[in-house]
Amino acid sequence: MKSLVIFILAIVFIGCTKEHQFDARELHLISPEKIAGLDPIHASDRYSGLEVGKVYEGLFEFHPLKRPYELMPNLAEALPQVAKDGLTYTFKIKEGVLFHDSPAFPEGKGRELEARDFIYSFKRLADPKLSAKGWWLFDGKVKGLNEWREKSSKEETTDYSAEIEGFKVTGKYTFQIKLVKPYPQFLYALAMPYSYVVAQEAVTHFGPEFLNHPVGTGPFILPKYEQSNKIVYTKNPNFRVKFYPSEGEEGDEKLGLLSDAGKKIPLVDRITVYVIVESQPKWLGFQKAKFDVIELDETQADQALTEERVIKPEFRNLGMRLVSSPQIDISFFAFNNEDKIFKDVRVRQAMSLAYDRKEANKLFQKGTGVIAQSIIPPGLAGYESEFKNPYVAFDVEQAKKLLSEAGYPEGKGFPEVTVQTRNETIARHQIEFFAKCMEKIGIKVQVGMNTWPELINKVSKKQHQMYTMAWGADYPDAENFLGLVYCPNKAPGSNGSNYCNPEVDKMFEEAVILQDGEERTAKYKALNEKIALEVPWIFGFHRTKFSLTQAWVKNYKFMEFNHNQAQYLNVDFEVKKELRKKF
Amino acid sequence: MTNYIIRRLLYLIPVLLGVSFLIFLLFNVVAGDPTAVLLGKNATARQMEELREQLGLNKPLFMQYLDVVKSAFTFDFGRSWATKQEITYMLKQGAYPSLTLTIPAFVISTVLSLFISLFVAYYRGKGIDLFIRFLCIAGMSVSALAYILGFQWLFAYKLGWFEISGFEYGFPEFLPYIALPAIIWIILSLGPDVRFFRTVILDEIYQDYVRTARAKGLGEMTILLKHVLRNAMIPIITYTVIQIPFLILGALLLENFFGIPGIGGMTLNALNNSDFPVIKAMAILSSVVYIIFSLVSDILYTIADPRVKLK
Amino acid sequence: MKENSLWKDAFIRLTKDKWALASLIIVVVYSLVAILSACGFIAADWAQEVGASNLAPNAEHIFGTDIFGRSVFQKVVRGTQVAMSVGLATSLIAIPIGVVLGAVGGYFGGWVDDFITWLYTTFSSIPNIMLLISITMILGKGLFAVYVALGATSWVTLCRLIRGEVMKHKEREYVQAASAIGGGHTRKLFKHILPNVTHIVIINTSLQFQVAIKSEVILSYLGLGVQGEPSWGTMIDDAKLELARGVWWQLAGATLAMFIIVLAFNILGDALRDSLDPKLKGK
Amino acid sequence: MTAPLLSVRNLTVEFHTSEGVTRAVNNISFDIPHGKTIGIVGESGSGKSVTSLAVMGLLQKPAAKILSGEILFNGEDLLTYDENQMRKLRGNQISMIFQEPMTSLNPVFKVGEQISEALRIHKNMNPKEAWDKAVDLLTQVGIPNPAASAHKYPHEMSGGQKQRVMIAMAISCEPKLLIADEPTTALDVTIQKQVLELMHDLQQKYKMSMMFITHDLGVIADIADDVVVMYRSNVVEKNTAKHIFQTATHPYTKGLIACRPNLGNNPRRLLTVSDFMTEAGEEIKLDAGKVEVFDKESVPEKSSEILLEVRNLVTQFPIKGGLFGRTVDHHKAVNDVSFTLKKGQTLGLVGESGCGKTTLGRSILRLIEPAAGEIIYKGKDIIKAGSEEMRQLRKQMQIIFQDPYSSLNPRMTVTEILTEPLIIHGVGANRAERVERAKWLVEKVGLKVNQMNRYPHEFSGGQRQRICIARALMLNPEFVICDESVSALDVSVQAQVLNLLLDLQEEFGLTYIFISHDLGVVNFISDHVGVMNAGRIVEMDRASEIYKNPREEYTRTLLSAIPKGKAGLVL
Repeated sequence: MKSLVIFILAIVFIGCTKEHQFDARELHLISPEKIAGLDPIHASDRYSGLEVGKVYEGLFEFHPLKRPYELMPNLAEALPQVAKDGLTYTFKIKEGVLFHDSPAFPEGKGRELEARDFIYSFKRLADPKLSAKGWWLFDGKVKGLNEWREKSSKEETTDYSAEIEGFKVTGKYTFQIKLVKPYPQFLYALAMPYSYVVAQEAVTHFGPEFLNHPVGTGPFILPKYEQSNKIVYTKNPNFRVKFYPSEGEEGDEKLGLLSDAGKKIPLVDRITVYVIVESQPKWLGFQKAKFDVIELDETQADQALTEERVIKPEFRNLGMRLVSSPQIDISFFAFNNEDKIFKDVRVRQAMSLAYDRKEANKLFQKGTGVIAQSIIPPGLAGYESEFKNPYVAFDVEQAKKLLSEAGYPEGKGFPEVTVQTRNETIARHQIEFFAKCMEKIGIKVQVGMNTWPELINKVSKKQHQMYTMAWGADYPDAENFLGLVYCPNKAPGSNGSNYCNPEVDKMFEEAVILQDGEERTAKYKALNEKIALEVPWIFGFHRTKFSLTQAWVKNYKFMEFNHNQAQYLNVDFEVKKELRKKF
Repeated sequence: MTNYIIRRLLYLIPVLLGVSFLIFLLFNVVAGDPTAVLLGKNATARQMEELREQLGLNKPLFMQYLDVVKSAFTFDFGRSWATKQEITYMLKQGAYPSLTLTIPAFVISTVLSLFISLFVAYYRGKGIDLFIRFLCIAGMSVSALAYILGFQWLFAYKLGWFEISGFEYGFPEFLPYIALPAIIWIILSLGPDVRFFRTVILDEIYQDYVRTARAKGLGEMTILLKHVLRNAMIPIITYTVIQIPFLILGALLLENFFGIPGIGGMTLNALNNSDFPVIKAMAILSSVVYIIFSLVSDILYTIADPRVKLK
Repeated sequence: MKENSLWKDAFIRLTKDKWALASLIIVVVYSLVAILSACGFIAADWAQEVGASNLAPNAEHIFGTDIFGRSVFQKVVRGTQVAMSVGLATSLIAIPIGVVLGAVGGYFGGWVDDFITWLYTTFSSIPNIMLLISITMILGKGLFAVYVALGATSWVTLCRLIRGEVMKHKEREYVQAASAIGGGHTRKLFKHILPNVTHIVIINTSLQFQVAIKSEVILSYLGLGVQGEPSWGTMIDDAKLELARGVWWQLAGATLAMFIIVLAFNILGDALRDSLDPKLKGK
Repeated sequence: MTAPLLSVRNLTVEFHTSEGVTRAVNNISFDIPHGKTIGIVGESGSGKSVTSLAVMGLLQKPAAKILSGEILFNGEDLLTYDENQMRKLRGNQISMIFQEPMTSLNPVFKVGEQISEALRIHKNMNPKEAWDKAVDLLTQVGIPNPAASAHKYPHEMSGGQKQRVMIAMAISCEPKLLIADEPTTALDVTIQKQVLELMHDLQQKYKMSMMFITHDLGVIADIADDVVVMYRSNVVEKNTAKHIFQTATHPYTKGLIACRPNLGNNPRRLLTVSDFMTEAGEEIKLDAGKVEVFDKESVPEKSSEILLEVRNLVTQFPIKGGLFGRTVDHHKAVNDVSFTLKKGQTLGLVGESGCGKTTLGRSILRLIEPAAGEIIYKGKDIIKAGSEEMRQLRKQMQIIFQDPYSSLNPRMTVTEILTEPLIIHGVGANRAERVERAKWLVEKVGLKVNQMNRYPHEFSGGQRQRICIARALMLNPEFVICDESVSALDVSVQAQVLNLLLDLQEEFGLTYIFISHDLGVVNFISDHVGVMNAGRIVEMDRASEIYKNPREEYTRTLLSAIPKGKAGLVL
């Protein structure tokens, strides 16, 4: 009997935590989603983009500090000269940039980056054999590219040497791209992870395993990606010379975001990214200082913030800092506009009026969300802060009136509606709340839980009545949002609500071909107001992103589009040593 | 003996065919088309067609079934749709963390259950017997999810006795990570194990040879540990060996919540992302291992029980 | 002396063990609660907002409220209906399949037995969780899919037990006596053997019941659970987010409710085996 | 006379179980002198086994309570011993062997290990010494090539050999007292003889005293010096063997001796205990008329019509082997058997276990399909009969099994059991009629009508066998096979059932095949007897012929093995 007790004590004893050995320049970050491998052309969500952004680089990147976001050259020398017809772009890339060392290169030494590498990377994005998730970026945009893709899909292996009219290498460090029709957002496309540059030798050498052996030009190197829950990046010894920016948004100086101005980046030697999907281990781990930065989800925000949405004293005393910034996104309940029950706009307007956004904001986002009046989020040209959408107010009587006008007094005769969503607890709560609201006007709503793939499947095959989702901007241009109600983008395209309105389409086509400027912004505003009244979706919120950083983390600013953020972060060694004792 | 082993291995074939047909039915025929899933939200119909072609989903159903059967016998499961990695490679990767959790937990829980059931059998009918059995049953009456949430919050976070999540490779390093999930596994498996072992031991205690042993002047404890245990080991071995195949599957929930990059977490991830090749691979792997281990358990049975001759 | 059958004998022995009696009462109470809530007499207005969201347990609401201010106690009571219906439906699906296949396999032997053994070996070699999930994925979400999935995975153990028991009883003399008086296969199997193996069904069902209830929680965690109705599984799943927020009462309420009924079924299962299984008499 | 080795003084033992309190042993006393064998005889439930367990201190503690009495062993009261003291005694000074050799040895330990175990505990020998002593003991008990046998496992030995191992184990520490609880009951009569002789020799050699417990008077007469007769937890009589067998005083003892069929005489009906003693225990004066002896030959054969003829019947069981378990060989349980059976006659089939007599009985009724040969019943070969035709034949041919506990469906009432045959064959217009016939037959077999709604587990062994008989007669068959139908019953109950069978035969003109291993019973009930060995009938003749001048060697060994008691005892 005695031996039994000692036995159990032994387990408890060896189990307790070992002291964390820490060295100065190391960062511990969290990725809330599983990472499916590091291949630029497949980096379709923000978090795989962040990982790719540590190892690869693109022609351009968004300035880490300046808001509103503006492009700045990264591997490119400068912004490209654009020909008068807006179709031909000429690029010049920086010289002396080296790929990471890798067995793919002769004697394992990383060779110098050349213009032809970019052409190869873009072709790879278009290669039908790879069915890249980012193909929509170039689809129908570059002259001769679609024809090349068509031809290659018939052949056994894709022929990368074939000439494409749209891509012309004009020198070792210069190349030209010719578009089919003007596409002002094209430069943004060249800042997205999809179009980061890869080396042909690496792709051929590693073959199908390429996604686990990233070989880029980025600030950090990762020789082998293990499918495990921990990814360890080390500093790239022969990274090109790049400095921390010396100017930023007004107020950055005060926040200490410019203290490392002019220093050579990357500022840390090692970054360990922990892949943790469940909310509780993430949050508890952060409070034990296992991680340096955490993006708060709804429940964690509720725990960390006071009613006035300021950081709670118990966390402030540990030196933690709250970083909050509006996201350029929109959450919504989308109708399937091809479903006959939603054909009548009054039904859509009634349901939008019956949704109590203020209460939802309080319950689910602790009041931190900005109620979305229409489709364009704040921070983008075309957003008007004064515009008020009459159908976004909370007016149950008006809703009932509209519903009975549409032929369903008190909701009688209105079929039961199932709202599809991803099987996350918080999503289920949001729909249950939505159902409670709709019940007030007599419409019965059910929750439809799906795995993420099932949800995508149902949306792209129009097998749903409604679904709820949020859309984050791919690039800082309202076109990215307006395209969601543009008829040709109908499912399986990005217009999941299959909303078709010839007028809206005409206004959209006129606006998108214009370069950014007064005229285009005016067209965006008109289109935004038109869409507001049409209520293709029940607009939800533009959400605010809250993150907590440990005291010793420097230069952390929420960067919506910039996936190369890691190189700008730094660690204050003294503060870390002294504060460690507190945990 | 070899005749028996050959016959049992031949028996593997129809079962494998059965398993692959069941999997094929569940995944290929009924579960529908994954292309939209893989291409993300901006897919075009054209793209989906190309992918379907590439994944061989346009092949006639019978051909697809043959692929499943081929992978069942050759263990070549191809690549995962989500991570594009070789599945066999992923299994090898996941095996280490999974087994570092499941094997010690399994061994400790079996040994502990044996101790407890012997103790309980010795004091059968008395208060202590009822009390301990009650504790074991109570232990298994709480849902695994409740244990995980409660224990992680209390022991790992509040009291800080264990690591909250994550995993380190290497012997002493991984202990603080797997200790808490292992304890939860043990608590959950004590109930059924103790119940089964106690019944088996009690069956033996009332046999005639125990009366003979008493007549020979042996003490109650020696009878229990020598005569009864030796006989009780026969059903205990078969019961324990049959559970081994499920260790390989790992503990889905435990690994997911405690951040252990094992096969369990991988399977759960595959199930959540409809990553059919991985799910199929797991189903086939566990059924093959199940059959092999049932053969192992039969052979152990004959070694343990001299009365049984392998015909 | 009033005649009492083996069933009455067993029942008397069962009720002598006060633990078994307590468990039996708990099971009856839970079933009553489930039936009452199914007919809407109690906890019909569980969706009613009764207070502020996430209220800690207080005098008025002994289990506090959830995120929408609904009484957790009402949800727990309503959840009983889901739990008991899951357990019952699973048994109603598993028992007929398990008993018929087991009996036919055990009684006739030969290639029939080989086929049935092959069938249940195939089913038992695939891990339960995968069968559960793929079946629910196919049948769509909701209670019906949960019933079928759990039913389809729990008939295997019963079939194996019944097959073994029928094989034993087939050799017994009262069965040979039945054939001696001209009884056919159906009479021997259904009139003679099956009544003598039903105790296996009862014992196994009470143990499978609690497995079904616990599986419902895992299914809810994977988003495959019941929709639109409160179930202990969804409540424990909610706790995933709430515990960090210090909201522990929904987890505690659902876990406590489930703990009592699962414990009751376990104790009842053991007691039934001791009183029904002739072999263990007088221990 | 020196003090007795063991003396039991007014011992009383009670059992407290959930079903209530039962008094197993009621104030009994007896002595066991040194070197003597005391036979304790009594039927099941008489308390003889409980007494032996009390002496060994092996009574299940919580349930069993020793209310009073002393057990003096060498002058010391064992009841005052604590567990440790008793443990030193058990297996060392007092050792015990049990009835079921099949299950009394631990199946997973070698025989040699089990024997040496007691030696290593009590004589603290080292393993090597203990093993050698074990081999030596095996030679003493007559096990062939003992050195190799010591390495065998129990299942590799026959019942008789296992009992010898038990004896070797018991005498390993040269105990002063050996308690044997029904050691030879489960053995065949020939092996029983050898084991009894072995125990007798060992007793002389080690000058042990022995407490021999059995229900078989023959065995007692063979081995016991003094006899203690127990009836319903009391000692009704104790005296020397000679006195008990010749001038028994207590009616129960007289009844016990009388009701045992033996080869000497051929009573028309067996006397039963109830002829000597009423339920309450007073003596009844025996009226001479009951003891009616008649010579079977003189009774004219009822009819010359041949009811059943069996011609070269063969029944075999496949022996599996090879890679795919193909049948490699056949074991011929019934090997070319032929005989005829006249209507109203009783053919006895006798033989040791494994000689194929049960298989023969079952093959005749096609409960087991024979491989070859013919069974002509009333002129028609039933092997070729179709299933429907066979079903009709089942009405006329019935069987009564051996184990009363497993031949009745525990979950059916007596009424249901009895009316089932009528339902199957559609006899009787409605339920009431069928129940009426059942009632009539229940009375016929001596049971009370008000017990008909009870379940089998509420009846004694004898009552259950009567239910089986009633069931067999529901379809008023012409031909009934009794397969060891009385072997599982106590001697007194056995006599009643045998008398019942004879009465029913006379009343309904039944034809019997009576299968048993007990020669006395077979001789009493059968007109003709067939002696079987290894699937063949080695000898078949009129019952008296078989016993007076057996022609076959095998029959002679069988007859000589029947325990008749020491010289001079008339049995």
